[in-house]
Amino acid sequence: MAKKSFRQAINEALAQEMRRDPRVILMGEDVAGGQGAPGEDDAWGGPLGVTKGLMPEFGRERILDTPITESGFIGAAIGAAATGLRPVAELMFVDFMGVCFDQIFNQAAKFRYMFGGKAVTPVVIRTMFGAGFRAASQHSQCLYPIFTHIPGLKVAIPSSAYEAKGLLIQAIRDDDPVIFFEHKMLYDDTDDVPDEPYTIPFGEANLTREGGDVTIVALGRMVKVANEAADALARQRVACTVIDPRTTSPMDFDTILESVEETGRLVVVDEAHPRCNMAADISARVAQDAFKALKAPIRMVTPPHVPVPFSPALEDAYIPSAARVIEAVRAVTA
Amino acid sequence: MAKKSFRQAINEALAQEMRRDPRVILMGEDVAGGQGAPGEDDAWGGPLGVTKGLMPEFGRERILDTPITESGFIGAAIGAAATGLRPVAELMFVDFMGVCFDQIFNQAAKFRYMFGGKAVTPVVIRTMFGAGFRAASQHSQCLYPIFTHIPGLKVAIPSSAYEAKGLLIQAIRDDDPVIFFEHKMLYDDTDDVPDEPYTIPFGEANLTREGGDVTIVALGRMVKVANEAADALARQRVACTVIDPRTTSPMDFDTILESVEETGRLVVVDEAHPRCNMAADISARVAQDAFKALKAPIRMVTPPHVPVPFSPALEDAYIPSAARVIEAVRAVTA
Amino acid sequence: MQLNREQLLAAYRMMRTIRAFEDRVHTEFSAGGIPGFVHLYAGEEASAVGVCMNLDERDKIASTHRGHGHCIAKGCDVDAMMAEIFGRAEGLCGGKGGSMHIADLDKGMMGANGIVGGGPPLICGAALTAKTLKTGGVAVAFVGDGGSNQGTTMEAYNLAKAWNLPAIFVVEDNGYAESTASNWSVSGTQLGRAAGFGIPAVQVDGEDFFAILDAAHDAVERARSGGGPSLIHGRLNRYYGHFEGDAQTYRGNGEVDRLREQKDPIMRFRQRVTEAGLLEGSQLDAIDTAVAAQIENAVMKAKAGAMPPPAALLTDVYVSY
Amino acid sequence: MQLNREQLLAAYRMMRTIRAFEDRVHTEFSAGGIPGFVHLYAGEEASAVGVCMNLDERDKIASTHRGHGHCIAKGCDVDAMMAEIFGRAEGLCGGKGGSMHIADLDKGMMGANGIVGGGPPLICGAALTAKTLKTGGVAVAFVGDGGSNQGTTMEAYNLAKAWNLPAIFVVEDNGYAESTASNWSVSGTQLGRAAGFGIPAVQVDGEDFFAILDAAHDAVERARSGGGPSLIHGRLNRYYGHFEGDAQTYRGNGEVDRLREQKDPIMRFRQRVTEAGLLEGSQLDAIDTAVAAQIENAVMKAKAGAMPPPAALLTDVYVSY
Ligand SMILES: Cc1ncc(C[n+]2csc(CCOP(=O)(O)OP(=O)(O)O)c2C)c(N)n1
Ligand SMILES: Cc1ncc(C[n+]2csc(CCOP(=O)(O)OP(=O)(O)O)c2C)c(N)n1
Ligand SMILES: [Mg+2]
Ligand SMILES: [Mg+2]
Repeated sequence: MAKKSFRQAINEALAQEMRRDPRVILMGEDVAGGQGAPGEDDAWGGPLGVTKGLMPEFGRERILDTPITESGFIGAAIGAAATGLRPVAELMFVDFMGVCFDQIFNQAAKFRYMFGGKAVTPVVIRTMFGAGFRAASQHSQCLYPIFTHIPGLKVAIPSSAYEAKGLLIQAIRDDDPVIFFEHKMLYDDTDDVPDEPYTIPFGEANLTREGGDVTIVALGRMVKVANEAADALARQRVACTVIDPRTTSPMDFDTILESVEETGRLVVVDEAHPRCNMAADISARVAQDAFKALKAPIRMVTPPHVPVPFSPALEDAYIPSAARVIEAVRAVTA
Repeated sequence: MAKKSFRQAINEALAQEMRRDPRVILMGEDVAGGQGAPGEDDAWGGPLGVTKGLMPEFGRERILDTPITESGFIGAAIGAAATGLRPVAELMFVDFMGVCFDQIFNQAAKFRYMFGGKAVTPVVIRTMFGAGFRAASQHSQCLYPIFTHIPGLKVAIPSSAYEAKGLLIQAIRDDDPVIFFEHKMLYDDTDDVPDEPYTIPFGEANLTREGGDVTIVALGRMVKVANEAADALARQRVACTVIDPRTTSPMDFDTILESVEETGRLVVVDEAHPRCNMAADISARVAQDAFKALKAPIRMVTPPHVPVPFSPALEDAYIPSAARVIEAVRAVTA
Repeated sequence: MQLNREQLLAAYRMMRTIRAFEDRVHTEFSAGGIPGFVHLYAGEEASAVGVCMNLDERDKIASTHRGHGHCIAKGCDVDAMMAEIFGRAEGLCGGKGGSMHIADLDKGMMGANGIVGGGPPLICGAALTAKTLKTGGVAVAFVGDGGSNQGTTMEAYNLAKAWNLPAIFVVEDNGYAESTASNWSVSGTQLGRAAGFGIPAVQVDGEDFFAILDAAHDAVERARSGGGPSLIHGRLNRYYGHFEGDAQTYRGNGEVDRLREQKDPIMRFRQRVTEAGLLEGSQLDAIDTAVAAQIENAVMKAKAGAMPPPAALLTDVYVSY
Repeated sequence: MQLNREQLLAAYRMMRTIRAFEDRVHTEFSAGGIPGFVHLYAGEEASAVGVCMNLDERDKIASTHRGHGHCIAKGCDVDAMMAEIFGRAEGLCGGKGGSMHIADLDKGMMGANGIVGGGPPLICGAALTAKTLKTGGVAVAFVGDGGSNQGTTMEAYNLAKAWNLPAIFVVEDNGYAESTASNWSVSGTQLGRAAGFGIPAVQVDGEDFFAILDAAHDAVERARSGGGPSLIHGRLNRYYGHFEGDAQTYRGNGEVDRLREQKDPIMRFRQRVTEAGLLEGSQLDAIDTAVAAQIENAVMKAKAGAMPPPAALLTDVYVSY
């Protein structure tokens, strides 16, 4: 199996689905790039080159550059989805949701319910998230808890190139609106990624480590951090199960509850702001439904309740680290 | 002390603060109404009459009707706040946040941090929320978990006319951006409300009932539901403490933790969508910081993960009821 | 555009159906039978019908909070609409949407919308589908004067032009957004704005069915032939309050009465077609009678309808449940 | 508008400072010393300086992601700016904001903005403050060609006009939004759009300092005298990529070289004032030298600066902490 980067995995998923289904189209700011410009066409392929090369193959009819008009084109993707296409729209940074959230949470998410089950809205919104790029407060947020909060949306958060391809193909084939979160610090991570198309079902967590002492749940880039912590802890004879839910909506609570039934201990690692986030969501559910099994307090490892700072010195301190995960595990296993 | 409605309490708070401080201004769609129209000026005072009568006293220079342009005028309120005014902007229904959230969460919330502590943004955004009005999916949401998630925002949720006046005056005098949530089903509720201005500090929970068997935390209209349940339970010799946090950001976790240390049992009642909501936020914190005291699983009483339905038959089933709170309390005290 | 006798009768019937529907909803709301927020379209019938007479099954429309008229004009079932507004299981949306979310995608009616400015971006998408799949369809967004100030609407103008979409924006300028006059809230002009985006636009008397019919005809033709988006600005009037319960004190003394007397689009249609000898008054009277019976029947059925079963609370969230 | 000698020297110094600042940030970024996203303003200096020469302490500006030039033109401290971009504790924002959030409210500079279209609504607020408190101040939003398509920007146009605010919108049209050409993304014209909102507008050569100076003068005068908002559309060019790291393959062959040679606003200023005998070349050379030293010094200081202390992570979130 070929090693591919997270970026390549996404590009490949898009290309393969576009070949398979002519109704799949792509749109976003500079997803090709160079529109109307005198120089190279397909000049960008997105700001980090993720969609580069798709336009030459599929043409501008299916790879649509857009003006800077997120309500306009995200809404257009949703309207197109409700009328027969299967658009993949790129919201460049999830931080930009504030100028177009209405179309996502009041339109796409609610069509089916409001219209009594008659709407199908197979739209995928790909978006970049997360800290570490020194991109400061307005380009570094996670915000997936907000989308997870909304009934009618599905939310996928791949943690590796392998998950990225399988989850994205699933997202495109899914008939509900899916928000697809790509952590910007993962794009260059490589993994074994099959050449052929494959899907990873939504709502099925992945166990990246298995161990009986403590259950660690982590998402996106934090899966790496959790695995790193688990490896270090293993050397110190603390055996961790690391669970990557892969989608937060639907959410595979069962796997987490089962694991906690065995380990009796839970640590949740979440890069999102600490209030009303996934760490809270998961912890609360466990405190409700696996309480009897718990042998120690639940611990949440998150950033502090502050915007993401610019300076590398501060940003590095902001992001949950393996050291903090280890400390949390030590606290609950002490 | 005079009985006043929740609506009157808010109107009075606004009037008194505007008299006190000439920098306080009000803006929003039809907050006066009749702008440019041939008939009555101040024709509306907001869609439910909350701001009626302010324009005649303070004039159109301080009570500003706006076009339907939420990014524009909410942004203007924020820009005005950052330059010396103390605007109170009305986002008619919190459901409309999707067309203006950027100004709230990326601008107002982050100015101070991004600008190294040099900005002060004393803006208040009043907004209507909650189900029960048969207003359907796009006019019935709670959404305060989303605002609570964002560092830099403060969130107040009054549960009675008394709290409404005191919290709103506090919000106006507060130097940080405050989102002020008014449950549309509470406007006609009356309460003893002092005539003189008073403030209720943020981050201080209120105990509306005290009892040693179980701690119930509830917000907004759910405080009424929780009290109703507590009264019924009291008659059955189950003694409940009911805690109304009054603000979710800052959040008085200490009072909740102390109460759970005594009762050992927690039920959280939240009208917001169930994922990543306040019920989860509070439950998780208790499972982390008061775990040892817990004698039973935590129980969350919320609506199901569905949009708010229109039909009264469905909407009534959607909203958490006293019966469901009683059932949850019975489950944890069994 | 020349309409034949059948088409003229159909147009009249549609307008009359809308009027009778709205008048009756007004009465039923006052009587307490209808819950929630209801915005009535009475007085604006010529716009919905004049536009939709140019559309067929390939075409999509997106409406506003004031959506009943657009629904009827696009062919939605009147019984099911009434049942929806009453919150019944037999409703067009199973009672889950209500007046503000009434929709029928099978008819190309993409929904009333509780969000002002919600529709125009969606219509860009519907137009994109038509363009991409070469269906020959067009997509129409109805927009209020108030809604014309929402950024989402203006973004849609620009996007429709940049992508050269078969999209049509119909600004239904009834002079008010809630209680705020459009002469205050709309800086500049609707035509000036369209011109600013390079979009061909016309202003029409929005209470003149034939004027709208023709303007929409041109716009639809332009769209179908690859000529891109158009905008139609119609001046018209609503006869009831912004929503049911609005006392309308912001309106001029006797304003509504005068409008009903002098500007009623249905009366004007009637006068024009009878004076021109295209239709007989008796034909139209017969339609009035039939429509009255139809609406009466719709209300009876709606009232006799079932409330949605409790289980319906938990369905239609995702395709799987 | 006639500038005296001092003012001309000041204008030149500002433009030169911006250019030198940006050239140096470009070099330092390539060398790896500057983290994050950095958007440079080189080539567009005449716009920021031509506008800000008309402003004083009462006035506010809101900038874009490409904010360094506006900062310098509005009087922000260059050393503190450089330190900010290097993420240092001595930075204008304590290192918390960086290039995209550089701001100094004390100087009336309300921030670069990571959100395209973020500034125009804010500027309506600043203008409202000026109007309400009768400070005599005006507020200016700088907007890119790309940003002119954002709904928030267009909403601000309408609001500024409806409220008759002392607001000025300066559309800096450098031909591209990232790699997308404005001749494609902007349907219609900037002037047409302004007209659509009833806002007086002019188009100017954005590389001609004196043209911008005059256009801004008129707009500021209109605003200060209660005449409401104005829009200025300047065509100009950026010399570096969209952000540092952009290979700019979308630009024409030799496009940037040609522009630098033929259109450079600083060279044109220099030529004009020396040819008209208003200033001596040697005076300007002296400024160049002084500015070079100033920037060198700023970089040295920034590099020698301290990283923010860990405790800074948790401060400045609310007024209380
Ligand atoms: C985004 C948003 N803002 C505000 C509202 C509240 N609202 C509903 S209808 C309306 C007025 C709309 O006026 P207009 O567009 O002229 O349509 P009309 O009611 O006149 O048909 C307002 C302000 C809303 N539903 N959505
Ligand atoms: C709401 C939003 N959408 C997209 C972006 C990403 N982005 C940053 S700058 C930019 C291009 C801006 O173009 P323009 O307004 O012309 O300014 P210029 O870069 O040319 O100065 C884009 C798309 C953003 N920061 N915010
Ligand atoms: Mg209107
Ligand atoms: Mg540009």
